[in-house]
Amino acid sequence: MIPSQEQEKWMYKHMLISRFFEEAIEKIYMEGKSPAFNMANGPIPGEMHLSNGQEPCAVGVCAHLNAEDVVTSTHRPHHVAIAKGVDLKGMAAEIFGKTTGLSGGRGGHMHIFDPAVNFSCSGIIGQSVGPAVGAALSRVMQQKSGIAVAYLGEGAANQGAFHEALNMAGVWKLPVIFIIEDNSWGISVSKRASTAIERNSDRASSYGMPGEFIPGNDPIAIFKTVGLAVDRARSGLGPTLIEIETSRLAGHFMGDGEAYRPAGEKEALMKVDPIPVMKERLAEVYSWTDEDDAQLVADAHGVVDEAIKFARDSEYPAPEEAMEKVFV
Amino acid sequence: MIPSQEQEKWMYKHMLISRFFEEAIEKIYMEGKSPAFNMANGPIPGEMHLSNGQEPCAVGVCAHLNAEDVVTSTHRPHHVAIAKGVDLKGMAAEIFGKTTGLSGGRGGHMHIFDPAVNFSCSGIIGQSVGPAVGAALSRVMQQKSGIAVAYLGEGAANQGAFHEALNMAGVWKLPVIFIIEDNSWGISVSKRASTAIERNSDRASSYGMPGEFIPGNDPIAIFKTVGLAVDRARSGLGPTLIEIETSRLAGHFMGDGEAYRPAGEKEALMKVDPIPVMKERLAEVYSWTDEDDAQLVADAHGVVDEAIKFARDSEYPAPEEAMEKVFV
Amino acid sequence: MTQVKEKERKLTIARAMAEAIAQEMRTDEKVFVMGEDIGELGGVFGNTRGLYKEFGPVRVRDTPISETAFIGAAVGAASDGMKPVVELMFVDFFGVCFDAIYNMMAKNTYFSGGNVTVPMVLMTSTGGGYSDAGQHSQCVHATFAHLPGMKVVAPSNAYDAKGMMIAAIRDPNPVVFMFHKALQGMGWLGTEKDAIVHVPEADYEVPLGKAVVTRPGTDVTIVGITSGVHYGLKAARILEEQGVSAEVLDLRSLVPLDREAVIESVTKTGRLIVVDEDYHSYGMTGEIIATVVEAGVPLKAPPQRVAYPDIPIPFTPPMEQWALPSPEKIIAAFNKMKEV
Amino acid sequence: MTQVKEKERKLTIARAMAEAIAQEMRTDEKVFVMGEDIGELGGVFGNTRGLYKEFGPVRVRDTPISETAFIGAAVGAASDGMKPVVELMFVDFFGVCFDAIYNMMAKNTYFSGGNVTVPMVLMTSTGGGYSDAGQHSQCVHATFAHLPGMKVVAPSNAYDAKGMMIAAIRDPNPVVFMFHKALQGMGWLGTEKDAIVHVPEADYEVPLGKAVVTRPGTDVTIVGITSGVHYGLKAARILEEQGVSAEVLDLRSLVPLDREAVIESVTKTGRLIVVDEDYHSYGMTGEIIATVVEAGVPLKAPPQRVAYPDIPIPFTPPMEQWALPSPEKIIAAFNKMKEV
Ligand SMILES: Cc1ncc(C[n+]2csc(CCOP(=O)(O)OP(=O)(O)O)c2C)c(N)n1
Ligand SMILES: Cc1ncc(C[n+]2csc(CCOP(=O)(O)OP(=O)(O)O)c2C)c(N)n1
Ligand SMILES: [Mg+2]
Ligand SMILES: [Mg+2]
Repeated sequence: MIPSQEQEKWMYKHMLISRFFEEAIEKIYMEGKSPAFNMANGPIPGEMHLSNGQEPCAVGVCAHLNAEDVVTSTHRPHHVAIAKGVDLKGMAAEIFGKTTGLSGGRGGHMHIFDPAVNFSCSGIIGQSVGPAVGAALSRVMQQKSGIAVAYLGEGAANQGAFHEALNMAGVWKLPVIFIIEDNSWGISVSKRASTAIERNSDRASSYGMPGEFIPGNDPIAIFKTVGLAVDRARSGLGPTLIEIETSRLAGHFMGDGEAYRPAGEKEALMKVDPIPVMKERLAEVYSWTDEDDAQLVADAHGVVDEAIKFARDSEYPAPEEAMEKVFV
Repeated sequence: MIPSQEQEKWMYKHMLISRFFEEAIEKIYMEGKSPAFNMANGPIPGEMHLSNGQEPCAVGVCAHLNAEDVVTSTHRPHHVAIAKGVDLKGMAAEIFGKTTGLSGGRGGHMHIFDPAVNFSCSGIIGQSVGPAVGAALSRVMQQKSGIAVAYLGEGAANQGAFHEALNMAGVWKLPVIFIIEDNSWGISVSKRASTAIERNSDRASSYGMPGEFIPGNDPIAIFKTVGLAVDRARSGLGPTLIEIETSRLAGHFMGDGEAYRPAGEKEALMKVDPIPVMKERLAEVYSWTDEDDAQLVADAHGVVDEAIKFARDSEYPAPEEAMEKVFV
Repeated sequence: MTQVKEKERKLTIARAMAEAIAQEMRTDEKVFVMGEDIGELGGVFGNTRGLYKEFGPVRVRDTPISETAFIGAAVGAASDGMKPVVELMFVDFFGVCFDAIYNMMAKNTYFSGGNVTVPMVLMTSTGGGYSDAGQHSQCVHATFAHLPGMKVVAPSNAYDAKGMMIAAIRDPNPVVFMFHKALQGMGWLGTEKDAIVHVPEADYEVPLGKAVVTRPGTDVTIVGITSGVHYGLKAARILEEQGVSAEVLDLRSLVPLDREAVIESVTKTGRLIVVDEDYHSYGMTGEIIATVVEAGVPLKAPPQRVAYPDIPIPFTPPMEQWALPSPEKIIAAFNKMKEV
Repeated sequence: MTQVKEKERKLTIARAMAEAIAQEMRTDEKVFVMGEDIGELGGVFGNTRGLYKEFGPVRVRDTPISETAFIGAAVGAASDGMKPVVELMFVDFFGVCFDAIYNMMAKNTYFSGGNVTVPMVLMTSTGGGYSDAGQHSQCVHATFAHLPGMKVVAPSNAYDAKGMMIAAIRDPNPVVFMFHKALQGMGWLGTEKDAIVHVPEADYEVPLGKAVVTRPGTDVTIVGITSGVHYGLKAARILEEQGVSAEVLDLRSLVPLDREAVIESVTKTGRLIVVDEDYHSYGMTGEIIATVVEAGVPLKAPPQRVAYPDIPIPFTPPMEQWALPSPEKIIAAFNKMKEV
């Protein structure tokens, strides 16, 4: 399955939006946090997990999905949310804790829910998988179209939930795809130190489903392999497990000193930042010009700026609204 | 690794003790439970999970173990406890809820703890594995001899704990062996309906350890394969996962109507009851005579009768002792 | 009289639950059942009996022994338009899957600002008294009730069981429905006869969050839930012989908690005994007592509690029976209040 | 004076914990540490800083993200003669591994009739206030305290943290050691200054299960644990300006619970306010109030509680700050009592 030019541009554009969004968040996050860094302060308080570097995993998968398809994500959800079409204004406002946020400020960055595009996430490692299996089951039972895709980190693949959900998906042959973003770190612990085998995709054989490993953090390769899995799922042929080699260009969360990273690792990763790589590819394959690029970059910035402005301009909710929406 | 004649006899004898013990329990369990069957009544109240048919899994493994080795077991622990050398009187008295029981009656049949031979179990599916991994770690850290063996059912292999513990054992290359007793049923749900692949031993590849499947419920085959795994563990070469095909000759627990069993299944299993099979083998290979057998049978009955008598004759604990041993 | 008798249909809680689920499944195809041994076997505690036969394996799904997966899946299915009724066989097993329950099922509605709902029922068995030891005999209803976002209800009789199950299935919020094994009506478990009552054939709802005065009285209020109600009723009958009029209040629901009903009753009687088979400390009994005293209800004597001691549940009958609440302990608690 | 000042060594709770663990590791080779990011990183909350460097990767073990496995393993290692100190990074994650905690760690001693001990410490971070939302800001200490078989302790300052950690490691029973993030002293989290106090270099034990009067008073007793103590102290200072003498009692331990200390204090003051960052219902506040009233302590006014409302913890600062306990809420509670 080969992406069309349109699809490649779509992927590149959403990688840009995601990157610019994260860069904006990164900057604003530091507002109000100096001289003494205190996570609680500033317009964006709380933990912040950036996804810089992992954009290929988002776009290469979501290029195959429609709004009706279900995606569940993790504590590091922005890039996937953006590729899935989550309302960026609403997401930004949620991260700012504003009343116009997707959840009116109750959820924040680790709890992005946008039912319009069937996106959700959880801050608990491994808990993206069960709900995706259930959504896939729901589609089969309702005889409704749409598949489910669960994202998780390579660290999460050592959580019991992973095993249970993949087995159940395998037994019931559900239309669900499991995407492992292997950035090789779970906070400060390396994959090698925490995972008994090299590739989680090999674990697919425990669940009677195909497993694919995609090296190179390459959106095109991801697009191709995932396309087959999506076809399988849509055709009722069951689940697939895919591990994607990717890179975490930032710290685990903002404030992470990253002393545990081997010297030179980050610099090496920066050299293969997927965004310039993708730009080059477009230039080579589709004679993408600097002007084309500048236009897209400007568009992407526009989208992000608008969302950030919306978030900034929005009001905070009334404190006592905290008591609402526990039950409906 | 081939069992000696002594070892074969040891295995057979402990299969007999286990079977006779279960038969005695089965009979006594029904005392006081008629005309209306109520689990709470009689000298042995509560749930009762018999292990008839699964004796080969116990003896074929434990023939390789010493008292210092650690064994963790499940809700169906008697056969393994007997093969591991758990004090039979104390276990019987525990099952009767007597003050002379291993835990003074606090634990009962699903909570058999005998530190003298490093045996323990848990009634929660999948929770045998973590403690075994920890015991193995403890031996490595203390540079003390002894390995750990965790038993679990094939149904338990779909519990998250299984995945997590095997991965950790794999990463740390610990001296632990995981024994799956595949009796093909988890209460009323068949392995086929609950497990995405045919053999759990294939899941070993997810954890960087060897996996072995042993068909035929055959103590000799089990002895051979497990022997290698025990050697591996004792030599510091890491963990092994072994799935043993076995048969549950009774219901899941006493009182189980077993309507879910396919017609004829039980009769077919009864025909290959491992006890007469083992007796025949001894006759063939070692010219085991009916007199030899009668002697061993009598010995085994003697051991069981003594334990049961001990349990019956023992006193109940004082009720208010319930408040003791919460903390030490 | 004859006519009433003809119409009377005494059901066990198990049958009442199965009937409620069946009726909802007939009228709403979004409703389905998932759990261990709830299919052909009909549930270890009988509360899904007959469903597999009527609705088949697609809507009545036996699962692997993977509570985290199937409860997590129920959350995902519920948010996708289905109405799962899932069973956690024994509540004691909550420890292997509580994140899916308390951090997802219970909170996703809030996390989404109410834009995503999780209309599911988690049914689970509680209670001991039959020597199933410390991992199969607990109530732990306060553990669920302490954590926000889920309704926590528990019937004491078959009439309530049916009506509350129907209400739970129709509720747009996640509901934890706890049924006590000693009230359930399984052949292999002794059953409290007072739990087996007339159950109308038609569907009906018993509102979640409303306590009920099971037996009116004037001298003391005995508050309980599930088994606690029956201990209370037995004590009340004995107290009556002694000329004491005890009111028994069945909470039926811990979340929402009908604090008004508790306060109203104790305001009338001036005395409070709280009975609970769940553990003593940091549980239901403390909450009820605090509710009454912080409301400033005048009391004739310090309130009393008869709860399970803070010990793992012992296996052996002498210890377990001694540790359980009992009518005798309730009467002793009342006598203590008389001394004041 | 000068001499005292020279000796003063103000430490954060994080440092006090790390020092306690290090000292015990030096004297007892059975002690080891296990958890996520507790190695080279030194713990997300700094409480294992320096240990990896001093003791190396065998005794200070980073684990996979597999809480059920490593806590289960700690149970197995503890029963085999080791003394594991394991970390559950945020207490909120207990749902993925609670069976290993409450059904094994807490109960195996009892199940074995005391023949097997489980001498381990489970340390875990609690609390919010810094916008980490509903899965990373909870206290849920009452959830642990409700279930039998584990000690549950939580220091409010560095002196107690060190002494209680040493006592916990030496205790033959499983101890859950909860440290509140807002008191911890991490650079990236705001820290309550009153939690940073002088800590002696030598090893010492603070007994588990003993409450302490942090500030004596005569007009009202304010009972709290961890953050609740500091809200109480701040309120007491303001009340003092208003001529009210408030006694602040730091429980320090929920299990065992020092009921005598609570009763003694309220007997003296006649008024009780319980402050808790854990959820309101079925929690610590109800238990403390019940403890006092069932003991028949004469009260000048109905007791009050200032607890976290029964809602998932909201992310946005206006909502979260509004929902937290505060000195103002405590003073309002006191004023309500004055009206009586
Ligand atoms: C059950 C659970 N354990 C631990 C954590 C703390 N935690 C948050 S992110 C993280 C690392 C996750 O690693 P990975 O799955 O590889 O995802 P990544 O952060 O690399 O995207 C950990 C341990 C958690 N949120 N949930
Ligand atoms: C976590 C958990 N879930 C469910 C149960 C109820 N249960 C007890 S035994 C059993 C079946 C176990 O099957 P398997 O592991 O194959 O062991 P077997 O009974 O066949 O020996 C189940 C589901 C339990 N004890 N613990
Ligand atoms: Mg990672
Ligand atoms: Mg089985």
